[in-house]
Amino acid sequence: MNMLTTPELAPDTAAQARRVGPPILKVEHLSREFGGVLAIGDLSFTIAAGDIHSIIGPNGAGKTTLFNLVTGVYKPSGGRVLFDGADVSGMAPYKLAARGMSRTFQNLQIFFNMTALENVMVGRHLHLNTRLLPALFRFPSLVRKDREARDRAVQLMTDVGLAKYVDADAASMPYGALKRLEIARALASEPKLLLLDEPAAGLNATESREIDEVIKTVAANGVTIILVEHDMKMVMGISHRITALNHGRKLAEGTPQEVASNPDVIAAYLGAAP
Amino acid sequence: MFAELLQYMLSGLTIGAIYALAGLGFSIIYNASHVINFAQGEFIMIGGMASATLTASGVPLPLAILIGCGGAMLVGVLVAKFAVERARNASTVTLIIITIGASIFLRGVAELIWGKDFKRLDAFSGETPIQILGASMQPQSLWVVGCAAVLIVAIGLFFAKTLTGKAMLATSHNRLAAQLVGIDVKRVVLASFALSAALGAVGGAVVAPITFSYTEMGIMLGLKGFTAAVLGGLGNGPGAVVGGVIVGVAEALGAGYISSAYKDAIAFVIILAVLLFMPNGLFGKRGTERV
Amino acid sequence: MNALLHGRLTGLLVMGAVIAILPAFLPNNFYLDIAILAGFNAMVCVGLNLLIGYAGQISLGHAGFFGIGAYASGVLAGTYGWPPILALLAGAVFVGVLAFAVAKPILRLKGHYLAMATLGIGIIVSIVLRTESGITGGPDGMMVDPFKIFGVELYGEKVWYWVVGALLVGVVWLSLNLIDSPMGRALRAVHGSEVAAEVVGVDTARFKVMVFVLSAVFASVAGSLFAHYAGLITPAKADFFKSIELVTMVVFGGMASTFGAVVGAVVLTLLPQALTVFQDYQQIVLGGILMATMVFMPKGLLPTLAALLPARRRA
Amino acid sequence: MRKRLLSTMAAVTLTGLAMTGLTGTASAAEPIKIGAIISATGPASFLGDPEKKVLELYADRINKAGGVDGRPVQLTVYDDGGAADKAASFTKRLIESDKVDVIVGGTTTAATMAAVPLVERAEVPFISLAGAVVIVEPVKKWVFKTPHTDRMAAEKVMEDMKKRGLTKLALISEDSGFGKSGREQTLAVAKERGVELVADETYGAKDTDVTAQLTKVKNNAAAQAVLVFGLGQGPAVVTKNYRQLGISLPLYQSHGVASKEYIRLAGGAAEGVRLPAAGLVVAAQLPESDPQKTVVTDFTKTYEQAFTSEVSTFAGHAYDGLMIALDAVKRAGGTDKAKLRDAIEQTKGYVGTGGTVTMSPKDHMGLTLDAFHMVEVKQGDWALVK
Repeated sequence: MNMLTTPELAPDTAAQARRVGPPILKVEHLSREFGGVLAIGDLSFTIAAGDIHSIIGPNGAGKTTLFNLVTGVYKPSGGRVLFDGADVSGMAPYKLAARGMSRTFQNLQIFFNMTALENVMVGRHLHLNTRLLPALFRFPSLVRKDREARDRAVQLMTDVGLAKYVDADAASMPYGALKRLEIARALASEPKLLLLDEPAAGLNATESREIDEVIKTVAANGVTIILVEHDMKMVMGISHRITALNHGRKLAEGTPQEVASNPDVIAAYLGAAP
Repeated sequence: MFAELLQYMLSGLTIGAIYALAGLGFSIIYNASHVINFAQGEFIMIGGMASATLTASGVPLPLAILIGCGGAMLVGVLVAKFAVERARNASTVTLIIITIGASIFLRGVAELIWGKDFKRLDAFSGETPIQILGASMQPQSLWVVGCAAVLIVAIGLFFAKTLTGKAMLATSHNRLAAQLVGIDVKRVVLASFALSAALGAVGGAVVAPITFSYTEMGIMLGLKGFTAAVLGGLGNGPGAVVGGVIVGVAEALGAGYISSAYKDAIAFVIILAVLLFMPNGLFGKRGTERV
Repeated sequence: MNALLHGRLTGLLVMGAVIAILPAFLPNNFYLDIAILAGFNAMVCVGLNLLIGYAGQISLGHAGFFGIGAYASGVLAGTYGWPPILALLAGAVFVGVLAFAVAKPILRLKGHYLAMATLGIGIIVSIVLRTESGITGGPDGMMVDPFKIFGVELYGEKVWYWVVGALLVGVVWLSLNLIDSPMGRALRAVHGSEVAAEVVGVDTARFKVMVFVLSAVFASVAGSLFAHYAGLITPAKADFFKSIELVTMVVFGGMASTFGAVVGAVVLTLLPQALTVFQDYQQIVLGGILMATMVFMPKGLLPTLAALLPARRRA
Repeated sequence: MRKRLLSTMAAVTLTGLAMTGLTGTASAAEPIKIGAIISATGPASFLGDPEKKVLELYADRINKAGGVDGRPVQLTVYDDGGAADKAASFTKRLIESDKVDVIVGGTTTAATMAAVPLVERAEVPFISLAGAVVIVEPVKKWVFKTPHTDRMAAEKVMEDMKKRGLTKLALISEDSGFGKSGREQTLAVAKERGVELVADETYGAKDTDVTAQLTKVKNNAAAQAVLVFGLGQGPAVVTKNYRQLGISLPLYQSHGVASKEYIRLAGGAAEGVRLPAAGLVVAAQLPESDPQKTVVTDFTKTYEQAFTSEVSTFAGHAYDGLMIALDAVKRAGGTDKAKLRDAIEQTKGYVGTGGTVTMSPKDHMGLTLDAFHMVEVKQGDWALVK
């Protein structure tokens, strides 16, 4: 794990000068327990539209659980989640997706039974005709829109640097490429809010840099991003705000410098670091 | 009236004991390997056929049962070794199909060895019915229920007291952790198949005098054992035993008071109702998927 | 896209050509009969493959739907004198509604539980067909009159061969269309990762139910037509073994391959006929095929063969 | 064997459907092609297994003796496993592919009835080995049968009941073919003969436990006797459960169990069971004056020499079927199907294992009640009830 105090971590000055957008996601007193063990406890925070907002914390701090709660994979034991002003607590993931929320996974969730391109095309699901009869009889309108979706998917794959994998079977792709494939798939659904769960995990430095660029570009196009990442260099470099968790509770929140200099955060990391 | 009810309860208890043994067999294998072994019924068949044909050719009954038991265990280990183990990381669907294939294959082999017709095994201690409050019970029923009870208790002790049993329990709780503390998980899987096969074979031998033995005897017994296991919550041994008795008694009552023709449907109606309303069985734990 | 489309239609054309020239090599009606039976099985398997191969859900009770279709035609068209086409539709609608009603809660279940539930439904259906002998003729089954539509009576192997051949081409075409559509991708996504499908907006439950209903309806329609063709239907056509046989065909031919399902159905319909001489070994061979396929070529016959021919990878 | 499998497999893979070329080439004299559909396995296997053996044994013996009119007998046997739909598809195969001249078989009523429409349409003579009266009543042009009917069995049983002064009968019948027809006949005959039916239960051919139905019979105070109408293994299960429940009423079975196999399966429980059966099973006990004496004694000897098992009436049904067919071939002067059919219908005074057969356009079975004997199981063997 990178130490927080690496000197070259200069805060992104452009980020600090930004205007803070309206809240897009509000988490209020959220909690979740598994068999009596509290994974998330009374957690509240707000994400502003347009931000790259990182969630950090040592292993077991509850980051992935938080993602699962926000995206509807788990149901909260208490508290609520507001997305775009509406209470979406415990709402099924596909409904949240329709409202403009998508995510990637720490443990890859690739459709290995398809090609890379088809993986991304599944991401276009919400924008296509998915009814049975047009599919069975291959209505021309469906074929036309499908062709557009394909072009769009190729474009997205190119954007995230996967141009050479367009016709590859997902099962044959290297790990780093699959990480990007998940991002491309999530982007294909045109989310307002994108949750990235450790997009750089397992990647080498060059690959991490490239992911870094991808995330910045996505954010620049107006997509709000919540990022969970252990690569502190990346987190400090691209985040507008950071929330630090420990033992399922909020430890600190603020700009990268504020969090980086927070003594509790440092203690938690040092205490937990091997 | 009461005599009739008692009569149905007694037959239900007898057949329920066999379902319980089969259900327990399903649970043991499921715990060790997360495989539903559709060939469980064939272990019962091997036990029943071997003891019936061996005794007919002059082998003393206890020895015949022992041989049947050993044969079934060997077959169980072979199935585990050559079919299940090779497909270790396969999907649930694949594993289900493999064990179904094994069950058909075993039936085919059994037909080749023993033929398709019914085989008779004499009751262990005569056929003079015992009269209880107007109902009659065959002495063999006592053997069935007694043997099942002894086996179930023995299995319980095995898991609680012996090192192998504890290793098997540990594997079911956390496979990886078990591996880390030095348990040979592969051998645990083999042992679970052998154990389940032995349970099934003894069940088949004791029930044979009541039902006859024939190569297809294991199909329904196996499927009902599966319903017993699901009813009790997959992987829950005591649950499977209770499930087996419930299925057996419900079936006998249904046959008596509703319709004997629908007897075989009763178990499946119960299981559908349970799956729809309590998907983890009567005693199953809730699981959460990790992503 | 073009190449894909091209590949799609070539497969269909090849299949159509085989169907067209096959009768020239069949010496008599008995062989036509087997070809027709293979065709019926293939229709059911193409539907079942959508469920098992593409959506990754298992059904051990599909013969039940086939049986309901067959008996709906037998009873409604026979006993009650409905026009056969209406009886067929009524059977399909009934199966559709039944499949929908059970699929909603059942498809929530995963793996083993789903296997158990579908198995239970299949067994219950076959027991009902066996028991309600006043309506169904009981274990002996019932006779069914030939199919009549617009005053034309379909009778005999020569007629049915073309009917079944044409229908099979149609069913395969529908299946290929479906797979290559947004809904088809959604189905495959459900197989690949349910949670990942959900977070990009796929209502996985809806698609699982839909494909379950669709495959059940395919089976029902095939069952109805089979009843008219065979003239005799028995509850054996709906029982557990028939369900297993259907699953075996899909798995052997190749999961997630429409043509694989067809090949699996054809091979496994022929095999028992070729094995009648060796009837004693039939079960061993079938069981052995099932295990060996899963252990040594888990993708099934056709995809495994296709992988050996790199040029035609996307068959 | 292996080679044949390989060539079969090769043929299948090469042309998809071709399995021809396996049947032997025609010899100088065109063989008489006899097809048979037998339930050699399944719940009716103790009927079908001896039937199959007998057909093969006699076809072989006849061929060794020079055939019929110099023509060898070519026998094709398929096992339907007791399933009606399989019987239908094998019938189709015999007619269309094997192009047989005459079909013997249909071990069970269900299998026979499934084959009937096919042989009627294809106009192939068909001699069934199954019991139910529905096979020959109403008369079907191309369909004949060798065993006594279920109606005769019901009559015989009630005749015996009357002798014993019993008038109230509980019936348990199998829910398919023979049992279903037997049940209808029993109801009809009971009405005619003033026997009151006090219980009417059914069981399935593959059931292994009928205690629920028997418990109801047991608790029915009115019943004086019980009749089981079924064939094969089912009635053995009923008999066993009957004793297990400690029921002591007289138990009757039909001729669907007239095989030692039944006694072996039911064991001690079969003691005292009565049933109507052809003279074959009690050959040694028949008086010398009985016209069948020579035929059944010879047949029993041949059968028991060839196979280690004891003869059953079912073996006899198959023997009769084959002999009637071949006798008709002789009289018809060949295997022209229409002539062959007519010749079978004109069978007169043929003494077989089931009795003396005299057919007519109105009677495609040709047996009378005389040759039907009431027998009782005593010490594990059949005993003629005098």
